[in-house]
Amino acid sequence: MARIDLDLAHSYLPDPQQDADYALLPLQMSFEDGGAYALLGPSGCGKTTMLNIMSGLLAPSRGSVKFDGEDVTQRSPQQRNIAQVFQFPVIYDTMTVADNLAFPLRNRRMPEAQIRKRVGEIAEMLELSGQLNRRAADLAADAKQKISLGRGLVRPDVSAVLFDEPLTVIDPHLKWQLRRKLKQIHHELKLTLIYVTHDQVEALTFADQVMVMTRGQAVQVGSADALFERPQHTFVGHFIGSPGMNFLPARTVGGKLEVAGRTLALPPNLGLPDGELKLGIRPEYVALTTADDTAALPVTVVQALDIGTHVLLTGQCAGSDLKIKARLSPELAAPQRGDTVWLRVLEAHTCFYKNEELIP
Amino acid sequence: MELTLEGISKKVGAQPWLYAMNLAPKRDAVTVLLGATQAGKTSLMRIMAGLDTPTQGSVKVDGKDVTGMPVRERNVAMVYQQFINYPSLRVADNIASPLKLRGEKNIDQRVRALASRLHIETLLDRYPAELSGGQQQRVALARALAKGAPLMLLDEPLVNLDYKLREELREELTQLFAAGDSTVIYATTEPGEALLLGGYTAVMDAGELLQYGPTAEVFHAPQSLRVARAFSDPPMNLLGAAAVTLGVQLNSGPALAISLPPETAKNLTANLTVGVRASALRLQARDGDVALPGVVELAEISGSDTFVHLTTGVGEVVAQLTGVHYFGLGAPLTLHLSPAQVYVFDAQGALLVAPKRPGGP
Amino acid sequence: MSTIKPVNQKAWWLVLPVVVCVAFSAVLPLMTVVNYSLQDIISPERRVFVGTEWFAAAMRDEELHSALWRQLTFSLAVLTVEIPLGIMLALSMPAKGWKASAVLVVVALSLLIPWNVVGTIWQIFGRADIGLLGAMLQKMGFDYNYTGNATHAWLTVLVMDVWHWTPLVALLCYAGLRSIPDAYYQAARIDGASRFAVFRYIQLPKMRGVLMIAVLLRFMDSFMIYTEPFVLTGGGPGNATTFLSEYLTQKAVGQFDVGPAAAFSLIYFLIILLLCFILYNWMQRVGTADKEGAGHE
Amino acid sequence: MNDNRTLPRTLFLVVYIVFALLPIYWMINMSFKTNEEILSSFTFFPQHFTWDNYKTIFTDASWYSGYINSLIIVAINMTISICVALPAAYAFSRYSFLGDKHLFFWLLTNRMTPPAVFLLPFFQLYTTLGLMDTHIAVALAHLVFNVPLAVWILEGFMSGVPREIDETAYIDGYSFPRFFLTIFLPLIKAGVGVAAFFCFMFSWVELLLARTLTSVDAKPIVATMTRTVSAAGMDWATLAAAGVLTIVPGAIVIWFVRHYIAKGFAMGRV
Repeated sequence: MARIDLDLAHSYLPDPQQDADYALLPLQMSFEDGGAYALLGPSGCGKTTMLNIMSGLLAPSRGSVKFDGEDVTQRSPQQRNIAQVFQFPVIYDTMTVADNLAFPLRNRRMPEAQIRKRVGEIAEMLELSGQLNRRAADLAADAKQKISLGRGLVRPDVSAVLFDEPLTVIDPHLKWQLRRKLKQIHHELKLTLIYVTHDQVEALTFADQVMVMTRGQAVQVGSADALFERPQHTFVGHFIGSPGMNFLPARTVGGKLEVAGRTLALPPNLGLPDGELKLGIRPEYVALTTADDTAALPVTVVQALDIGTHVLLTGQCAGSDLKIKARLSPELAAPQRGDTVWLRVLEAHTCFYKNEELIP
Repeated sequence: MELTLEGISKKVGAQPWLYAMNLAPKRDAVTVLLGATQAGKTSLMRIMAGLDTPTQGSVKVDGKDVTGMPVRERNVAMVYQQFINYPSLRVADNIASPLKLRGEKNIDQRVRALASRLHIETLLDRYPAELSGGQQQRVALARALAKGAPLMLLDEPLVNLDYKLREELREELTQLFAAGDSTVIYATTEPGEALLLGGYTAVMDAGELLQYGPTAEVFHAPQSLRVARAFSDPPMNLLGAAAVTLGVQLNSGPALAISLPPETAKNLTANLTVGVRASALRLQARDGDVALPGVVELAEISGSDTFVHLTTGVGEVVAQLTGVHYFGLGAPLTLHLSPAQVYVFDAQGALLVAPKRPGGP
Repeated sequence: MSTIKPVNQKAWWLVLPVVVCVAFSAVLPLMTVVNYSLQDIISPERRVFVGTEWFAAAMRDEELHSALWRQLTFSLAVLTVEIPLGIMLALSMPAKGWKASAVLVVVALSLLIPWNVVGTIWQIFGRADIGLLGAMLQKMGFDYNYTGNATHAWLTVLVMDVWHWTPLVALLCYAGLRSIPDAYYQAARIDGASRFAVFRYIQLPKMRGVLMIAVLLRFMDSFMIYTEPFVLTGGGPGNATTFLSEYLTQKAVGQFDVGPAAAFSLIYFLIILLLCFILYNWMQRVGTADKEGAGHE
Repeated sequence: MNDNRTLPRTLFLVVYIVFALLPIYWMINMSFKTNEEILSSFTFFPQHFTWDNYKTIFTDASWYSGYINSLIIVAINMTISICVALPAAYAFSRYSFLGDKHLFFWLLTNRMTPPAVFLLPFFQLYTTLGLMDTHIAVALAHLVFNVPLAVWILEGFMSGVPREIDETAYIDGYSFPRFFLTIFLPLIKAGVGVAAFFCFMFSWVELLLARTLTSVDAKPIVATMTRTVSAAGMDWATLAAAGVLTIVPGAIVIWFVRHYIAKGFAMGRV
């Protein structure tokens, strides 16, 4: 096990000129020993590139990778002693399940008795014990993926285990059980686990620390509630949560806030600089209120959709084409399309952004 | 357009894929076909399109029987879950192709208008293979819309996209559907998607059409256990129970005060199933709530919600809590449940009691 | 799901041209062969029905027996050399870049040379007086002479076939290798697998399908070999390189023994048909197994 | 990183390439020599470089007409093969119909039948029809193995095109011919190229049937080449030049289909 420090940039082009040429913009990041991390972002954000750089399948075009302070940038995956699980099951067709699991250990010449013990433990953990003697090729996709997971976890001394969207092929209703397994395994084995995914549930459920990435850039590293409550970047606000955060262009003038042609009273000691900024509020925190509320905007209801657990209201701010979404309790009587309602947008959870970055 | 399916069934070889069903999707509205994979959604949709013929029954459009009519002569549009475009044509020609075939005028202008509605106006000169998945699907949607067909079929059009992209495109779609005047049929496996699309929903399972009606109504009052199971995500918690004088008694759990229909209430030995939606389980107790103590198996966090999997005395349950909550694996946790928010199904799976909802019937 | 092909009997209209074409150029002639094989044609006006006599004669034909043995030995030798060589070649071919294209073209080249020219090339190459190979061997002290020495002739035909057809095995394996997803190699690197383990546990199992096809194809094609030995040795010296097709041609065209030749043709055809049947079933099986195993799409 | 391991492979590859090219080189080398030089001295490069052998071929009608005949035969055969195979391959890849599997198998058997089996009946058949020594006779005879091959290759490429594209086109209102020509054909043009290439090759190289069915007027180059013994003995130099010229078209075509050649071989199972 090891602490991993990255200080690097990567481009697939020989001579990158601008930001867009980089698959990974210059970044510094440390993964603590024994932590559970997730890299979250849409496809093409650079998360798999980063994973492959850590595992040693890819060398960064600039900078270094350090394991426990030692520079391993030029070392192969074997030398780094890293395990990786891929998106699609990779199994050795001709081997049994047990041989598949033992393969990484045999390659490292571990004594056979120890191998058997270790394979038994991992199989137990992944509920594969009953199938150990079956040919791996005959199993269903999710069992195959469990074998891939098992091969990643079987080595007791790995520096880290890297997962590249490992649950893609798993049936939706089985996913949560495997997520639970992974979490349990993290608890029991205390391995450093790094998990790449585009699925917010997967990332937030699995990891203690989630790194949100977009366009080759890491925009925030934090826990699930930090990402949800205090997004450091508008992209995080947009990407986490469904629907994502509402963003309203605003302007501060002498302690007052101008939004959509209205002036709202700002609470004191927010310390916002004067000028253009963006107001961010999650649909979960937007509340119905009355006209006398000085923190509210009048909104024409475009749609009020009963989504079972909540009512999802989409409104248009009066006098502009700004849209705002609110997730309202189903126990209140839902407004009707065309109604004008007042929505409170300034409260404790409201965030303010300048140049897409959170104003602290 | 008025689409009516009468006694439609489909067999492939000896195997039934669709059991006899009648369906008249609401004219000029969105109808969601909801069901797991293999439920028969695609088969039904292909019959509606005219790509397949039903083994029995007839398809009527505005009262006219079109069952055997080749697809070319029907006026329909279809979007698949794979991103299907003509690879050898540029985006602009792809969108224009149904218009050109009908020899219409102002093609260029209309293609541009559609492209800008779907935010692909800058991609018109590219080939489909050069686009991302989301963009390819936008092109396919634009081509389908270009036809202006009165019947538009979409077979899980968003399933192969990242979830955020899915959200964006779904919202645009609802707006497009609302603006247009076509009958839209939209197949999906996700209950959440059906709810977000609104409109009407037809729930399918194993080749059967189970229930059809306004989406919210089907969701809140599923006629049967099968519908409830198919139309809930996370899955509805189903607990074994028996009828007692007070209401129902959960097997190895507390009793809930519910007024059962008189016939059931009389039969105190009846096996019942109590259905509890994940969102009906709460952390804070309210008056009249019943407590369900248990142990946390896993807390799944989506940001907006936290889904807690819990082992309790009455079995495994899932609760949906708003916002981010942390629970350690194996931590004790008590959830609360209001008897007014449960469903009760009889031994045959038919709905006996559904929760009252504000503004609802 | 729509993965099952729709039933459409009208599709027969699309196949009809092919059926007509092939019927004209294959069925009609085959009927003639059957017809001949049952008659003794003494002159165009005089034909005698002889039943299975020609078949019986063909079965008893000593020369045919020895041609068949020669054929089998040759085909087996071809497999033993070409399959391992083809696998090795496929493994050493570069995977991408201009080098891959260049090597691919060079390797494929011999497949695209007219078969009689293949014979000619080796005829020239092997002759002791004017050929590089022949002259070199002579210089090294071997008394090499493929036109006079039966063993030398046989070996030369074998080397020629290896030269000509190993690329087919290599290309099939190469295509099989290229279809292995990168993740397998990455996983193997991470699992610390040796080069041999990668070959033994990833590449060989994934090439199983194409290899089987290669084996059967090479077996059948070498079973029908005609042109190259005809040009190179003309079947000689003696009968050393007279394989089945050559023998049949001698009988049919050379001696004009229509009846026995026809009977022999049919036997030959049935042997091929049997092989073909095995091949076809094999490929169907491998095809479905590959589809089930892929799961990537 | 693993140079020490790739070295033996590169070495092996180089040795094989030498083995593959040397015989061809030797023939090319000889084609630029005179017969005297071939028989008298033994050299890696022509000492008296000459184009005479090629000149002979391009000026002597008995030689160059062989090439022309070959090209005519191949062109007819290729055209017919592709034209009949296209619809059939489409049917096999898109529909299931009564007897489709048997039909496919039967086509396959024709690809696998030794041409020697057909020798006798073809001779009889074409004599009866009065087609002996015509281009069309050879072209038709070659259909036996080329049509099944073309069907097979095209079917493989067509199956790679999702069926939803066809359906979308029909929904959009395309008629079958229009869809096939404007949408579908461009998608499988690589397949058509590969199929045409193999038809070309197999018709170009086939000797047995071509030699038997022709005598003078339609005699293809491969048959011409088998008779080069003149009064002065073997005309090695001209033979070598003729051989080089038969390789050229194949070498040119292969360059164009190089990206598909491995796939074509895997799919065509040729």
